[in-house]
Amino acid sequence: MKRLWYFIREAYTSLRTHRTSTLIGILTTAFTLISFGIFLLLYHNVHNLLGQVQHTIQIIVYPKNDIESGKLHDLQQGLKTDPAVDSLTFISKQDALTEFKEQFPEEVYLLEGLGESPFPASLILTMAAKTPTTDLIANLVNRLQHHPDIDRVRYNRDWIERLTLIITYMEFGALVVGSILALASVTIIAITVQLAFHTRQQEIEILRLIGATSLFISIPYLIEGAILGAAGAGIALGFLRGGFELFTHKTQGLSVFGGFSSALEFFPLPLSLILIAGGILLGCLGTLTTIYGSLRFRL
Amino acid sequence: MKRLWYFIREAYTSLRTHRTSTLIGILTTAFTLISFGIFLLLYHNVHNLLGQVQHTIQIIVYPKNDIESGKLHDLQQGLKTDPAVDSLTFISKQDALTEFKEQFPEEVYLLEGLGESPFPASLILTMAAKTPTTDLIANLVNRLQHHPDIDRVRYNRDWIERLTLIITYMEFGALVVGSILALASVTIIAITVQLAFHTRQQEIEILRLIGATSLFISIPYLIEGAILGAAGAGIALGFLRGGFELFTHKTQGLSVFGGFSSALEFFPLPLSLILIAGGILLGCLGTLTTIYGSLRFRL
Amino acid sequence: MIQLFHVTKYYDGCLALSDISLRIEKGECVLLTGPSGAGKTTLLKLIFGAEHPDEGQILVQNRNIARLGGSDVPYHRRTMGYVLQDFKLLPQRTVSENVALPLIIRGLSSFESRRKVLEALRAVGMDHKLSTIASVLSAGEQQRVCIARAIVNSPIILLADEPTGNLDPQLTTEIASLFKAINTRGTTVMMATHNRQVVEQLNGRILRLDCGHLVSDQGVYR
Amino acid sequence: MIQLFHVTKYYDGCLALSDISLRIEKGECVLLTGPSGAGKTTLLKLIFGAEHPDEGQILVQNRNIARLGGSDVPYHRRTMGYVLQDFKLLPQRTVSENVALPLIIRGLSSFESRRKVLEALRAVGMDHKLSTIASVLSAGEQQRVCIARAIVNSPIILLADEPTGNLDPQLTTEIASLFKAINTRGTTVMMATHNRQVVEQLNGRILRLDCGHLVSDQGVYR
Ligand SMILES: Nc1ncnc2c1ncn2[C@@H]1O[C@H](COP(=O)(O)OP(=O)(O)OP(=O)(O)O)[C@@H](O)[C@H]1O
Ligand SMILES: Nc1ncnc2c1ncn2[C@@H]1O[C@H](COP(=O)(O)OP(=O)(O)OP(=O)(O)O)[C@@H](O)[C@H]1O
Ligand SMILES: [Mg+2]
Ligand SMILES: [Mg+2]
Repeated sequence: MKRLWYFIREAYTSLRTHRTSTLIGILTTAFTLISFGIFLLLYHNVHNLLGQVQHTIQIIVYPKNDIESGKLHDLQQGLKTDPAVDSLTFISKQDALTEFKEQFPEEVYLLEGLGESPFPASLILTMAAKTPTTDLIANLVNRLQHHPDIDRVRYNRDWIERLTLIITYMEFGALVVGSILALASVTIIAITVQLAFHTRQQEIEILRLIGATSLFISIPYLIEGAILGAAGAGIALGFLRGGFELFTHKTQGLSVFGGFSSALEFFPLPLSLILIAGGILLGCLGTLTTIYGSLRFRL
Repeated sequence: MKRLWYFIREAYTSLRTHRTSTLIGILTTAFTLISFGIFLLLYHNVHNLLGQVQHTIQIIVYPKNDIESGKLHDLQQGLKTDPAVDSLTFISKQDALTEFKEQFPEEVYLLEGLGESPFPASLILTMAAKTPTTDLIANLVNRLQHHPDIDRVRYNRDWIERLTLIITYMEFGALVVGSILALASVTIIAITVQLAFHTRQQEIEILRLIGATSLFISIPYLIEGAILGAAGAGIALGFLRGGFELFTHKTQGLSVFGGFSSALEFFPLPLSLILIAGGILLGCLGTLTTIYGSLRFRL
Repeated sequence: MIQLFHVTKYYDGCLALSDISLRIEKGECVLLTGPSGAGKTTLLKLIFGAEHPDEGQILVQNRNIARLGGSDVPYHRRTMGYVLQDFKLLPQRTVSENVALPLIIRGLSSFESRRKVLEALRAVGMDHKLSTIASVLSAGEQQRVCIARAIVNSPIILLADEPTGNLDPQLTTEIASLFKAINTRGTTVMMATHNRQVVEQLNGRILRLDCGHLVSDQGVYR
Repeated sequence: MIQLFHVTKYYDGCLALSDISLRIEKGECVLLTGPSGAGKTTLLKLIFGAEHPDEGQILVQNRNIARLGGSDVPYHRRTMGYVLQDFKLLPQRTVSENVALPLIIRGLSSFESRRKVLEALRAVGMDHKLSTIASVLSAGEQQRVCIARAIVNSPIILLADEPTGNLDPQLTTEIASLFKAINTRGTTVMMATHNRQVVEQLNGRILRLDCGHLVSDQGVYR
């Protein structure tokens, strides 16, 4: 009991007497976690956004011109139940004509001599948001092209391929930048704690001298590191949240980002908690590496 | 002379004996400058890119259907000398027909009954890269719309307005994020130097005791701060450059980023030098704030 | 109690102690003398386990100090009190916190430890500055707090390095009698001192070091 | 040379020196004695300009220390040598670098300073450890380096706080004669000491402090 009390008071005293190092510890943790968090937030949202964009990929299927309405119905049913397909719109020959008239009102006179609509009927498929790989899309397209009732399949191969490449590169970049930032965070926090420790070398030596075990010496510093890490992570989260709210608020009414702005989302709660836990872990880790670096046997 | 030698040796000794604080100083400077640099690099290139995108804005001008070829020539000449206009392409009625046939080969039969091309002739203008404001474009469009020889002007008002908004927001965001990062850099470096100083409080007190003036005490620390800052900035620049080269190299052969990847550019030399000078300034500033914080009168 | 066999210690190739053999019995009072730089502090540090001998063996309470594992050292030290030549108090803690530290490390109850701390501080005449921060004390006061910290634990062996260097003659006499009393209660005392008054008053076995060599060993075996 | 008028000093409301008036002439040798915590170090610090009096005035070489601007303090200190009770050497520098510091601060030429450093170190018997790092020295050795640093500058006033606390009797005699010699050459010496041998040998004016009060002032005015 007396020891526990000692540990807590010790950590508190240390935080108070070494205000500068406490501050730098918290700020560094906060700063690195903010950098990391901004990056994570960007990744999280761009990932979401790309999902949404992918959702807008359309595949246009032209059924055979002379298809029976029963077969057309079967085809539609078959496509609707396909897991890769999100929605299906049927555009009849007449719909196509109406659409053309709306789009090119000045060229309508061209069609005046014709009886029936010259445009083919079509089915427009949109992809499910959960369909991130082009493999799946290519697969679907392939299947459709060999379907006996389908005449032609049109889709923007270029656009889909670019999107996939962008996703692949984004994920690769995320991995690289993410690990660099994480590494930098750990390094800087470790060095900060070490520097803070450096100023207390004398205290540690004195404790050793009196016969304190390494564990006894370390515990207050561990508590301190955990507090530093938690505070840093808390500040980082608060900062990120504030910045995020400001950003979405500022951009909400604008059409600049299309409908995307309102679709932006902050980390869900579990991820926030993981961030705080990460801060605590960083603090403890920094302390531990330092302790075992400097608790070599010395008077 | 003896003093100068003393100052330099002192700075060197201090850097060597306080390896940990030297390391943290350099790393923190480097880290903050890297964050700042990545941001600056992004800004620099997005700014460039938007300029290029703007270059692709097209205004389509339809001259009156019955225009004389002399007046058409005058119109073309007038547009060519307009400072807002970069290039001008004339598409005759025949060209328009050919283009339609290429784009919609399956609908060609629609046009078979017609003698002359039903499409109007047009002039396609691209904007000069140096024309960033929509005001200028709107102005130009307005002038064109009231031109006696012009029938209609078509341009993507939406696209242009969005672009301008994006640019405005980008510049505002740049200012905010940039100043936050710069502030964070200065704070963290100042605190780092202060912490490093903290560990040398005793040395400073001893020097005071022997009768050293504040200036005498400060000079080695200033040299040290400058070296730290320069080293940090150097590392940051190296890191940025390496990352940049890697990025452009990786993305060069790909069509993902269109032609933009090859258009990406690193900071020009003067900006790099400014970055290093900034690092030195940061180091000195950190030292100065610290020195005048801790050189209060004490034994 | 303490045995040294042919102990030699170098610092960076420079000889600090040369071939010291020694046997100190339980309850003895040993006075280490010798000129500045003779190796007195080094000898005390070796016994305390704060330095390792380069050659030879050291047995303290039948434990071989040279072979002590890193995790056993703290327990070895807890049986001893050590008054350092340069004090080494925690500068930001109060006098009573400093003196209580060896007790907290041993996990003593708060009540018992408070009584012991007060007793130790009273013995060195520092009970009027219980809650003063250690760093603002005068040199003599710090030295006395250091002595209090060394004796608060009722150690089996008490090592003291020049414990009266900053004390006035009257306090020196008092501290010397304190060490005498502690010794009489059965604690083995080993003190490095330059002070003739202390040497005479303690009247123990006198070891004289010079340049790392044990040049004389005289006095009483009781 | 040094004049104190009704000087009083409190530390956090606690009295350290009370109403001290004093006049010390050029070339005098003053010995400060008194029990631990009497205020000897405080008095020396006041004269050195390291602490400010709460009441009263202090004149040193006709300068009012209490009114000295922050930027004049260094120049005031350069005329004095101060042997601190807790040494305060730069731990990572060698012995000769430490002793040379006051000369570097004054901007002396390398050649001249080397000669002076050697001379000062020889006077305290430390010329054989010129390039040893200060932190590894024994306590007595550090104390002697501190004395060398204080005298290297040929100061007008030499303040010394317990300069023989960690020295053996023989070295104490030598250091006392050194101070005597420096005093004979015209330097005003003011030394706080507990050592009777030193007091007798120096044979100067004896000031006795107790609990911040000047209780006696006896001895020779030469
Ligand atoms: N860590 C060290 N590294 C190098 N040399 C050292 C170290 N510690 C002590 N020495 C040297 O060893 C010698 C003996 O030192 P020690 O401290 O044992 O002397 P001492 O007898 O205690 O002297 P004093 O009476 O001055 O305290 C001295 O010359 C000293 O300079
Ligand atoms: N910075 C300080 N803050 C508070 N109290 C102090 C401070 N410095 C000294 N004191 C107190 O003032 C009193 C006089 O201290 P001083 O160091 O002058 O004593 P001294 O005569 O030198 O004693 P010693 O012989 O032990 O060195 C002591 O009781 C001490 O605790
Ligand atoms: Mg010693
Ligand atoms: Mg004193």
